[in-house]
Amino acid sequence: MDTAQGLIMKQSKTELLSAYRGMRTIRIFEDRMHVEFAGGGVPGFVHLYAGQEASAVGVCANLTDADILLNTHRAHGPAIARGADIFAVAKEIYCRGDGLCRGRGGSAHLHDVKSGLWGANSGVGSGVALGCGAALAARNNETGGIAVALVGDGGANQGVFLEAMNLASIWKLPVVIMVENNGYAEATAADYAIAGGDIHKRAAAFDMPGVVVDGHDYFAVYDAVLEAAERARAGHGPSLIEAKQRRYYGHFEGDAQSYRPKGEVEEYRKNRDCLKQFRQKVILDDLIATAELDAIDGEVGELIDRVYADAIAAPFPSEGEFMQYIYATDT
Amino acid sequence: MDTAQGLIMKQSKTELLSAYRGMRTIRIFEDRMHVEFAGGGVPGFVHLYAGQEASAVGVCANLTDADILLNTHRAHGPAIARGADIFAVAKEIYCRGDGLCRGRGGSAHLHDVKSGLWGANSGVGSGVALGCGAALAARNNETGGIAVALVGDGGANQGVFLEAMNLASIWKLPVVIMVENNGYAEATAADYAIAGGDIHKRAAAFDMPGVVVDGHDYFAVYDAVLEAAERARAGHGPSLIEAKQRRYYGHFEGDAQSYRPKGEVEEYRKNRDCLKQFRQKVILDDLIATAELDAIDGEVGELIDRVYADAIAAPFPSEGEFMQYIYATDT
Amino acid sequence: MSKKTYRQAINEGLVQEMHRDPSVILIGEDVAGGAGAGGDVDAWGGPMAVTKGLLSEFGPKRVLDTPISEAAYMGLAIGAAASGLRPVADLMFNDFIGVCFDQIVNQAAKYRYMYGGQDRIPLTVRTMIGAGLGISSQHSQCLYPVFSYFAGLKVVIPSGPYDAKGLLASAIRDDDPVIFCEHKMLYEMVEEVPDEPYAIPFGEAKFVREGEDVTIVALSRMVHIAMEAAESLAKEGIGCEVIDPRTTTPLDTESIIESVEETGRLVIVDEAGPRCGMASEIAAVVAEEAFSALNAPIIKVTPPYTPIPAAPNLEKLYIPDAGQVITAVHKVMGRE
Amino acid sequence: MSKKTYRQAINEGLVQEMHRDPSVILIGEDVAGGAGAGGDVDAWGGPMAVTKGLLSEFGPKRVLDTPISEAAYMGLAIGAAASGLRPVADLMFNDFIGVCFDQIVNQAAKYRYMYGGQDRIPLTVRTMIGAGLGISSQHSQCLYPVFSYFAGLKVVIPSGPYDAKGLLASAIRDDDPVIFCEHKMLYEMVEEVPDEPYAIPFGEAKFVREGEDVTIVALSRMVHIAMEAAESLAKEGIGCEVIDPRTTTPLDTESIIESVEETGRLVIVDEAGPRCGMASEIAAVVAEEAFSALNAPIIKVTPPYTPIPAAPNLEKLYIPDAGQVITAVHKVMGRE
Ligand SMILES: Cc1ncc(C[n+]2csc(CCOP(=O)(O)OP(=O)(O)O)c2C)c(N)n1
Ligand SMILES: Cc1ncc(C[n+]2csc(CCOP(=O)(O)OP(=O)(O)O)c2C)c(N)n1
Ligand SMILES: [Mg+2]
Ligand SMILES: [Mg+2]
Repeated sequence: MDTAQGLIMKQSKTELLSAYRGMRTIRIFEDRMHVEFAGGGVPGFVHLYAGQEASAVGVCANLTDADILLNTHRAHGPAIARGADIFAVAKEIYCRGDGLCRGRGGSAHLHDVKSGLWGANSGVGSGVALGCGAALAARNNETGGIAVALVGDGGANQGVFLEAMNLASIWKLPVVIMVENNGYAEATAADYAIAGGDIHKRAAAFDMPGVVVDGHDYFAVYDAVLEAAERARAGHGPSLIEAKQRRYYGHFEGDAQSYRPKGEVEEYRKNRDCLKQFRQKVILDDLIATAELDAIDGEVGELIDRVYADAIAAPFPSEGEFMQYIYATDT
Repeated sequence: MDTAQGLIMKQSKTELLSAYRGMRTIRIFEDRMHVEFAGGGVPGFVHLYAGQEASAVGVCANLTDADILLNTHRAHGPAIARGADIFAVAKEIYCRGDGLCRGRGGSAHLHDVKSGLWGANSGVGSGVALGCGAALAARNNETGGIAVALVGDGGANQGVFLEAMNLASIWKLPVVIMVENNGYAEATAADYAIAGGDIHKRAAAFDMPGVVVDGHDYFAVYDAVLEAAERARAGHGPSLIEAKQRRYYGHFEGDAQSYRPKGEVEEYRKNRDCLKQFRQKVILDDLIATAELDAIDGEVGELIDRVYADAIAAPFPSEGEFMQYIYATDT
Repeated sequence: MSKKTYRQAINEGLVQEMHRDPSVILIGEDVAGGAGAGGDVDAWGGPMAVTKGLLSEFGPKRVLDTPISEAAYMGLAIGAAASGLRPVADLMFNDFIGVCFDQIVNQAAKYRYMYGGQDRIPLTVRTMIGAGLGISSQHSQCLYPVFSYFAGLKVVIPSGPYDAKGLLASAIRDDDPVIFCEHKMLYEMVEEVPDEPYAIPFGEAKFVREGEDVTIVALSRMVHIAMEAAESLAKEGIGCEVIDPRTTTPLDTESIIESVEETGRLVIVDEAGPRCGMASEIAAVVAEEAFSALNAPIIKVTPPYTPIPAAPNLEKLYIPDAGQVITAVHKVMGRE
Repeated sequence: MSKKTYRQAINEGLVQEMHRDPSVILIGEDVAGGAGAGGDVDAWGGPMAVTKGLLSEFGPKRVLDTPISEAAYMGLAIGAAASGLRPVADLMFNDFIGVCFDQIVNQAAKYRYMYGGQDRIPLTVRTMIGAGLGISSQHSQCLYPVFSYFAGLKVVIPSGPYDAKGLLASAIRDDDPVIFCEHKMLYEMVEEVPDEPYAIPFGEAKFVREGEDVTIVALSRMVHIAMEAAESLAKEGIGCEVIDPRTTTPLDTESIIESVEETGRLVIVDEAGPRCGMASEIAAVVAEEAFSALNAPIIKVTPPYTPIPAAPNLEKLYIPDAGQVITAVHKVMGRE
């Protein structure tokens, strides 16, 4: 089934084009953010998702409006993949008044209830616990929704993550745990910090299925999430997916990355890149023409120009709003 | 090797008698505490260890003076097994001035540095983390010591326990994790709270050996701990042992235990009791005579009478001492 | 109206709120008791039997026993609250906040603000506070000052059955995270409590006793200690106004200031710690906002700055008593 | 003596203490950086490069990078401290205390007391505090009031390079658990710092500036805001005495009281929260112990009671500034 024909039998051409557009949008958005950050004007810590696009996009292709995606601090990619308004995403990163979170959260805390995007949390690892809550509520209220919790290889070493795996399992909660193992937690290698090196093996300890996939391969991610999501929707409980991937930039902007082996990023960019892999796969039988994909690239490029122009021009939150939104009565 | 002869080849007769004495001491101490508690005068919450004696005694038979045992809130048994002064143990439970912790800790916090007994902690699950510290220090200082951390089936669901398993594994710390699965955390069954039901399976997730043994069988516990301790001493890292066992009394004194299946305790007392099992095994070839064991029983009975008389008569801490021992300068 | 214990009042409050609103769920360790054990279910209702009977009444979809995984189930409760359920999560002893502090102070408290007002987190955390059972330093603290440090939480400290039931209803109906602190030495206290549901608003202190000479602000169980002192002082002709703030966030500073403006003297009695505690907070508010009314130093009656000892005689020394309150009042009255 | 940044002073302090005592070890996330990664080791020295170079100098037995498991490695550090090592554990941002609160406040703080004085816990926790980087509410808090609530801990808040080095030496040599709070906006601050090791004792406030009219107690970074205000007020003829307590536990109440007894007026400037914070604590101490010396209300200059916003303009509003201090001083001087 590794032909474009085969792929289109699983996902429609529209879906595939939308997945490609999603990944390209994130890539151009993040590449541009890298440049803008260096130029100054972006507040706070900024963690870029470039390189990892297939992961969030492969997840989100399986989600419905009733589902919840739990974001991490590396938040831009998943937010865009989940369909949050990209103008509001950019404005939040710039801490503008009409950003996604009205400028109170910033880059690491993109959260958009109306798109089913929760988090992000800058304390790593909590997503699974919060996701369990969304899953329990969905089950109690019979919404049919599931939760997918993203967590990094680093976050997977937090106690709450491990506790939540157990809880999700004994209650058979409709939740999918998606570990984005990008090889590093800050400057520390996953291979060093994860006993035995394999996160997916932890699934067995908590009596749930665990698989590992190439996180740069949209189709591999899609398939793994499809299976896990179906399991969750069918009431059979949680699953864990470990998607191996690499980020193209530093832990956060400003990271000199001297801890990375020489040529690592270049190698990934050259031989594993999610956009390249995707293009290679879908154009095999000319079912999707190169020109169609190129056209998307062009459209996305223009969109991102507008997004940044808009965000940079947008005003900061008004000072009168300062104490708003602490309590439910502060509207 | 299941003859007394065989057993004595592994442990000397003196060692076996001492193990028996240890278990009997705990049993009589706890049975008496049960009675005394009902009569009033024992402060605080009291969690009895009766039934589980083979577990702590089997562990401690493998420990040297350089080792550290991490105790739990079900603290009396392990404290006695580790060789803490039983008079001071009783006095601490009664919160007397010359109790093990000068009356500040009480039943759930028995701790005796000079016997290599740490804890207990009334927040469950921390022992492994603290034990990792003892293990690291032992390794850095080349003392040859190891740490054995006791934890309950309930405590094994704490995040810190799971984090510490990972940490112990990646650093190959000389620590043994001894999960005393007595079937319940308070009134909740381990089978309900532990995904998949098996705690020893969590070992594989953290890349360490994990075994399960009958916690009422002194010899089974002894052998499992021996192997794990040797591994730790040899620098090969941590191991996990799940010892299945049952407590004979409630979670704490006052627990009506209506959640337990009818006849459960009677069944364990009758067919699985550690003292009975031990006696059956060692008297096979008459290498240890019944009379010798009976004599120990008698001696222990007398000792416990004295221990309680002494503890009950002892004075509470003096009020002048109230603010002592907060900081290292308060001596 | 009938006589009920604090325990019964809380149980009844829970039952009534769960009937009133099907989105209220209960979650925690042994809130029912007996899960998977093979004997009776609904065997415990928590170690103090406060939630006994709720599983039988509302079923396992709404009353959930958890593993000993506070961080996970508090996180779950927050997520459920963000989804529109109204979880009442049981923390058993407030000292265990240690293992789920992040969930409460970094997640629940900041969720609405950090995300720009998109969410409501109608979470109630029930938890036991206080010394008196001889269970040492990790089970006897009063941590409401620590909870109160964090904007975004609301904090409730009922001093008796009537307040407990009415404040619990408000907590459950409130759209913000509320930490509901039950003093473990009050469970047997009896008071007239209405049978029907009622809600006591947050941020309204209760004038427990009128008096002209000294204002005594007392919190949680200390209200009763203050009353004991006040009765005794009345015999000497000293009139004490005893105020119970009932919630520490929001804090009814107006009532306190109003009273101090009448009396000119303030004694604060609190079982929480002396450093960065509620007693200091209330003193600071008055020293800033009612300074000109003050005729005497503000005296705090709190435990000393120490962990809590297990030994009953030392624990008794630890907990403020009426004698200490009387001494403090004498001092502010200039009768040393 | 030479000019050093706060960052350099702390780094130098660590190096010298590690040379001085082989039992000192360093432990935390990326305290070196690069573990297992295949590129440079000692690549980070923490996100702010404060511990850079220590792995190279002291080797992997003494400088340990950890997984993101704060509860486990804090517990480990406590165990190591109880065994006679002197761990310096890195908490990165003090907000992360959320995930290891139990270890710090229930274990480390109570270890010695609860076990009747058997142990010493010579643990130092280094951690970053404060707003100013636009990193929102989970990375910008000042939680030393919360640490200070718990007896058994010591809490240090150096406001400049000189104090940082000297207080760090004391922290590491101290036999009790110490929380060493580094303000992230001070790392670039430069001051003359002795090259040789020296220790500044805990519990001794620093009189940063003499003055007769008003006492200003300022904490951590706020010392500089207070000084800015004091310079400006001096031009109006108002003399401010600026006091930096340097440690919140132990707290040098004597120096503060002594000063207030001279000036009769007190303003407290703190970046920590307004409710149950250090400003309230200091106000309460003075309202009880130096009441008769006071000529004016005690005014607290703190952020409002809110989580910390990311937006730089709102964050700026959040952090107290010299203008607010000047207003407060005018107020206590009766010049409104
Ligand atoms: C509880 C907690 N500890 C430490 C940090 C600091 N921190 C922020 S991101 C990060 C690394 C996270 O690694 P990982 O989960 O693998 O995500 P990645 O950054 O690789 O996407 C760390 C340690 C944090 N945010 N929260
Ligand atoms: C962190 C924490 N949560 C909850 C409790 C309350 N508690 C005390 S003992 C106990 C049950 C512990 O079960 P287990 O670890 O199996 O030990 P056992 O009592 O069976 O020996 C619980 C829930 C606690 N002490 N600490
Ligand atoms: Mg990572
Ligand atoms: Mg158990």
